[in-house]
Amino acid sequence: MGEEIRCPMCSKLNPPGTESCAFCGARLKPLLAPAAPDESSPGLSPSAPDRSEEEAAGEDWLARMRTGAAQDDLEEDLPKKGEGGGASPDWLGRLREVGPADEGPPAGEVPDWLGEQPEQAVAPAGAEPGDEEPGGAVPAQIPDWLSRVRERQAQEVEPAWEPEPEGEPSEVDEGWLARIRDSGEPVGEGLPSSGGPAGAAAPEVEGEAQGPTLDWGDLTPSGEREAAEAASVDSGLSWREDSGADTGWLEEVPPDGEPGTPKTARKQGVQEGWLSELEATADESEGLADRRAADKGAAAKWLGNAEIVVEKPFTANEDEIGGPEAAEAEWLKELERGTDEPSSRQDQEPARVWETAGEGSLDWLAEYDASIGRPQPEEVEEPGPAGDEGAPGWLSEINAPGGQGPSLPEEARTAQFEEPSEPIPEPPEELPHVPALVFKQPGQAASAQGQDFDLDSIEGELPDWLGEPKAGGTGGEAGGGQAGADLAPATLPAWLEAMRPISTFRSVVDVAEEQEATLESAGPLAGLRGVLMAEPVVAMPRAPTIGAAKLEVTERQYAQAELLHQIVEEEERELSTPDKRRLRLPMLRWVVSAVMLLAVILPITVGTPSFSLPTQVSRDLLPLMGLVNDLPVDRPSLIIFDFDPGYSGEMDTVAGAFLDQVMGRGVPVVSLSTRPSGPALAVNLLNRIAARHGVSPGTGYLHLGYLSGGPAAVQIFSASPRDAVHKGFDIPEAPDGEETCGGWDCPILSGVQRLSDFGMVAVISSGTENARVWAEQAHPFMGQVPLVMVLSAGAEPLIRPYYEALQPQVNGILSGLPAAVAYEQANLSPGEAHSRWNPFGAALAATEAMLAAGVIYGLARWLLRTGRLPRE
Amino acid sequence: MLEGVIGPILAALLTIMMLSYIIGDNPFFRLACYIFIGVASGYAGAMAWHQVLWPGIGEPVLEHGLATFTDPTLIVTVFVPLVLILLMLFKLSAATAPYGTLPLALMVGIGAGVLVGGAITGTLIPQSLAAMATLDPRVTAPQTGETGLERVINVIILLAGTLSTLMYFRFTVTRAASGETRRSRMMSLIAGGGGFFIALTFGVMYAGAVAASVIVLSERVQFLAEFFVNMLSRLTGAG
Amino acid sequence: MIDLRGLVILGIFITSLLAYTGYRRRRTIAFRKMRGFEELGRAIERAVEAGERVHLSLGTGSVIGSDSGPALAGLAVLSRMATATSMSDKPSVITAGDGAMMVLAQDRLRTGYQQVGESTRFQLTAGRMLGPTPFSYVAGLPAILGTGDVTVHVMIGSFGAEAALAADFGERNGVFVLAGTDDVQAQSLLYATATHPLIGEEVFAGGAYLNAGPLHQASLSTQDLVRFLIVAAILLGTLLRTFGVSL
Amino acid sequence: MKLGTYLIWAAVAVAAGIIVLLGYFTNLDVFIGLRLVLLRWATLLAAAGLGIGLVNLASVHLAKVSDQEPGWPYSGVLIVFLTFTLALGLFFGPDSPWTLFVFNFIHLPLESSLMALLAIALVVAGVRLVGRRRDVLSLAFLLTAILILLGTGPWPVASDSGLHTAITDLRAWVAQVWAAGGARGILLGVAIGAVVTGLRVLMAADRPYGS
Repeated sequence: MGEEIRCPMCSKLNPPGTESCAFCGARLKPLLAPAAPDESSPGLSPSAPDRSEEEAAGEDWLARMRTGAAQDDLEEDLPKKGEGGGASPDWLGRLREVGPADEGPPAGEVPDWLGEQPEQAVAPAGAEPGDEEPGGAVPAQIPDWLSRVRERQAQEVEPAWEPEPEGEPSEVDEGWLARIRDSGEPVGEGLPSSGGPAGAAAPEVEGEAQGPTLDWGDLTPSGEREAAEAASVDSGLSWREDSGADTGWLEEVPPDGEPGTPKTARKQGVQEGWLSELEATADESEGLADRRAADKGAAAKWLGNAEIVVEKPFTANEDEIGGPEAAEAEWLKELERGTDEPSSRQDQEPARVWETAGEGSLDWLAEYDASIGRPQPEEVEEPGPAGDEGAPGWLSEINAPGGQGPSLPEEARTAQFEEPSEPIPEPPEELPHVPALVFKQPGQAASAQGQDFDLDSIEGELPDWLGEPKAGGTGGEAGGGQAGADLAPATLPAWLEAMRPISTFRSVVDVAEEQEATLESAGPLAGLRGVLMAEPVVAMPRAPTIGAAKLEVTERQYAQAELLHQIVEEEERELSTPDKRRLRLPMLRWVVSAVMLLAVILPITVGTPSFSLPTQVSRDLLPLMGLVNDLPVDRPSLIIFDFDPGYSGEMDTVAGAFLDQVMGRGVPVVSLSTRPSGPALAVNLLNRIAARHGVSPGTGYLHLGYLSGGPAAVQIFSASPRDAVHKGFDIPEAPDGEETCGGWDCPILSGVQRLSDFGMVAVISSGTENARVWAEQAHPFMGQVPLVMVLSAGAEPLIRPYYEALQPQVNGILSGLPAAVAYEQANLSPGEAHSRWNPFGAALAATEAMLAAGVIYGLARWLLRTGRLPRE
Repeated sequence: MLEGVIGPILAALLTIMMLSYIIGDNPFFRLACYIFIGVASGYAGAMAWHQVLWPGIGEPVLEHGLATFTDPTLIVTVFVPLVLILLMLFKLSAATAPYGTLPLALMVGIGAGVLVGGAITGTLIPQSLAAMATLDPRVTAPQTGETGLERVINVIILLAGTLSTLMYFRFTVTRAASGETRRSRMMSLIAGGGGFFIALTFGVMYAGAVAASVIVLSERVQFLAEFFVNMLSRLTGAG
Repeated sequence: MIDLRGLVILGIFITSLLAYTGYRRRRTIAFRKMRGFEELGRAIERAVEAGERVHLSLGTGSVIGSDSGPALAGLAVLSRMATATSMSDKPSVITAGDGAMMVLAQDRLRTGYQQVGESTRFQLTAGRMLGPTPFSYVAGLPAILGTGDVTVHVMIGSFGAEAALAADFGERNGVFVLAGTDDVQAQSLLYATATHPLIGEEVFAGGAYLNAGPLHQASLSTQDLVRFLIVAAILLGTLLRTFGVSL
Repeated sequence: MKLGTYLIWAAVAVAAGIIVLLGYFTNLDVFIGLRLVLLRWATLLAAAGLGIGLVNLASVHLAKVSDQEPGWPYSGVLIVFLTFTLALGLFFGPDSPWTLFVFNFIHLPLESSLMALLAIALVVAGVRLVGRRRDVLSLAFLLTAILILLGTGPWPVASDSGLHTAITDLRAWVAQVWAAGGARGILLGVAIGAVVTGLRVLMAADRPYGS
């Protein structure tokens, strides 16, 4: 099985060494790491099995973790390794070269050191000097907090130490050396598996899937290994023993005949041991926190541009699956997936670059590629401006050990804060791209909530790269995402929890599918929505597992299936590019404009066409005129000017007819406006009508001015008019220029304290909203005072129900030019309405004709098209 | 002179510049728009100051002096709003914006209260009650005088229009086994009727708006015609 | 004296909102398709991809009035739009006709950018007041829509008849126009002028259809429940009144 | 820090909203008094908000001028007219002859002309509608509009005919019965939507004032 290569595309097995899949033609060869035999590598077996690759990856991870745990050793170790003869000069040279990516040197160091064990039965001499010297240097250089951690770890792990069969280390060595010696590409190939954050390698075969687990789990022992120099093998033994200790727990994992399974189990076990330590002491997770911070940093940075990508699937997952069971199921699938495809790691190498982009591993890859002078793929830089800061930041931390002392434990605690206390929910943190999703999603919740989480305060203290994950701050609970999901409903009432404006992209909301679809922000599909993420597809289990009974389709898988369906559908219908109407000449607009202008100009200039005045009198007219005739002349009528200057052409005409009768009867008029420009309009109209009837300002009419605040102010005014309007407008002046009176202290308003003290309230409104506000909000304060609405033609249908109700809230209504003309006729005082009648009639006739033509043209095209379709 | 000649010339010029949009977007139209925004903004600002802020805060502070900060009534009606306004000024800068959130939160809360209260007491209750018209043929409508079968038919149409329109907007749908979402046949029928009523209502209101805007168009054209006639008569008179 | 009728209606709203919010966490509810919002998603994608600008108009309503409703719904849409367009070369522009509303738009935009870690890209001038009166606001639109870099013109706010001009400016520039408001007359004009009009209460559904939060989707279910209750109440009231019972 | 402030903003908004809301449903003097005070504050704040909006407007256009962005001369003109009108209004008052002159001969004609453009925009949209959106509702929409227009305005010929009278009556019936029913349904729906939108704010689920 191990020799055969499983195709990443069709999953069929291909004979070893095949360059491309015999079934689907997918390329296999470049993905294989040629394990070139090299004499200079000690303990190298002639034929290095493929598995060594996986181990190498695992060990690379292990090495990388060591750099995380014992950052301060990094610089010293390399030369000393060189002296120890554990590595060739060119190897060292390349390591320095690759240094910034920080993967090379430790990766080289570890297998080298381990590789000599088989030859030197119990205590590898070659390894000792190599490890002792740095070990000796360590206490001088490592900060106290780190040494404390190591001491504690040493005490904790010691009892478990036992020797263990070796051989894998040598394989590891071979595999690793083979890649190192091989020119750039293999190194670059090996590195992604080692350099990517936990999530990056997770989707791979067991070796990969557990790679992160291994190095994370092995983190503390590796730190301790450098702390406890005397037993240099202890660390190695320790993690092996750890692993051995947890096989019982692994009985949950289905027995698998494949060679990788025991290793998988062991590595899981390692994780268990490590997890228990992690939970035991926060300090122990410093190195881990370092790693996590890097991962989070990258993830958060990358997500900074791609929140929507990760939002939907994960939130749906989190919301719908709701908790650890699902998390466990997911994780077990990952595990099984690994055991299913032992050799697919190599096959999926390149895919992994894309898959893991979301987890920020591309930052690291970018670093690496840059360091070996390979051009960086465009897509790799896509993830965004913050994208390239992650790795350097991470490295700068390594180079500044002291500085990180205080901040790291803090970060560790922050990370652990969300950590599930049970080991089992932990693995999801290693699931592909899940951490990235989690980091952002809950983070978003936090920010949407006001980002009032502690991380905000931490932000100030942490360096940038540590501050990055803060965006997902609360979401620092990567794996804890599930834990959070199952804790929240228990601690918060559902309704309260739901009030957190977290954007939940539920695929089950049919209408929201489009919006929910993930938005790719890297790769050639950058910017496209609904792109199927590579990882979940690759990670889709192919066979039911022990969880089969529980393996009903999760929300996440459902979402992915839906997504795939959508994508297939989308293929058929392409997004139409926005039509550039601006490029076309607006012929129709010109024709319509010309016809309407002509229709209006002719009656005004030539006098034709001429239209007969309306003979029918609206049934609303006589009651309104009767109401005005009954108005008391000793109480002012309040006229509300609720229209903008744009409507003055219509409203002056319609209201003019009404006000002409009111002021003609000598009823005092007080104007008020709910619009800033209303008072000026009131001045224009009332001055004109008052001049016609010889009414003087101050005694015959008055302007209260502007009532600011919209509907709210209408309420205030209705409740207590004098409190709402403080100052008059266009206050009348005596001949000597002195103001005769202010707003409320004018004689007209002397008797007015409440809205019901007016003789009538008339609202001249161009719209429906404010007219309704007066009918609804002010009417209750009006008592028996009649409310009249003078309306623009378009507002009538909405106000009329208030007028025609069995208990009317509106006592009179006047709307539109025809009614105004009829009013003027009935009032025997032809005014502006009459002068507008002919152009109005002509323009309406032209409009009717053009609309009819439009209907006929549209119908004709419609029928023609529908007639053509069947023929086609 | 100013109001008799310069004013009308200015008004006619600006009217033509604005109406030139009929031809298409052009610099004259743009210029007219910017002038309009400037003038409208300046005028609104002056109104807000003279009609609201000065009488509401400026005058009381001048009138009562230090008492504004000691008299409980003035503290509530003048001092607190003054402080809130000062806080609001923090929103002028991105750096200080967070410190000015209090007045905004207050306004949003008040607005939400007015929105909910106004919608329930102003529309939901009165409109629902108004829709509950009696189907008794003996009743006579006070304003229209309708009675008998005519009124009953009208009430039924009103009722059908109100209810079907209301149901037209229903958002939730049932999901078929195939995963497709659809409305039940009954709901589709009612919603279809609602759509028809909505189309009628919109058609009526559209026609009303056309009629209103046509009056304004004729008023503008009439103004221009009268302006040119006056100018010609002045010129000929002067000549 | 207490208006029990109003309080009961308020209680029904609150209770069903909370109940549906809890219910939605266990069961999912399907909503009818709304082409406008579906097309909006595509249009925004296209704009982001092409590095074009998205314009959201919050209308001319005030914050403190009953006309603030659609603008509040527009702000919910804005919070989603801000995250979606944060990676675009040209950030979204939000305009309002009220100063306080403009400030709210700026705050919402800032929050949206912070959510995606792009707070440095936020500019105070991304939220603008075009003009303090309805028509002066509309007069400011050609300056924004005519620049050529705006390809999505979303109007979710309170408008009067001037809404037709605002939509027409967009149509004339060949941009995607989605428009909705609370004023029925303005809705009728938008029905004729806008490519994607939102009619009736659809303007309040933007948050739910763009997934602004669980409570937004629960709101739609609540609206439907209250809708049924009102229909039942009207039918019952009509019967009672017909039989002479005064309400 | 943020936790505290965010809670304060939410609490202020919710408390103010509830007080105003209860003012609608109770006649208790406490609530009515508090509601009036809050509404007065809101009115003053709205006016101040207008000021902030004007500063924003000016700053946006000043930036255009200083950066010489495309169309910057227009922005310059806007700033000039804004400053000029504001100065006139502040010094002489909005009801002074000078300010009213600017209003009557600049503001009024410009806004009226914009409204006049609406007529053409509406007719163009109507003519295009059926061809652009081929559905029955659009057809019903336009046919209703034509019917209403026919019943609203005079006819060039036969204005006194029985047909015109019939169409006028039909127009009144459609507008006052059929359309009124639809309008009431829309109003109720909008009110329902407005209530839930407001309640989301009062429950602090929507916090447009930021966090």
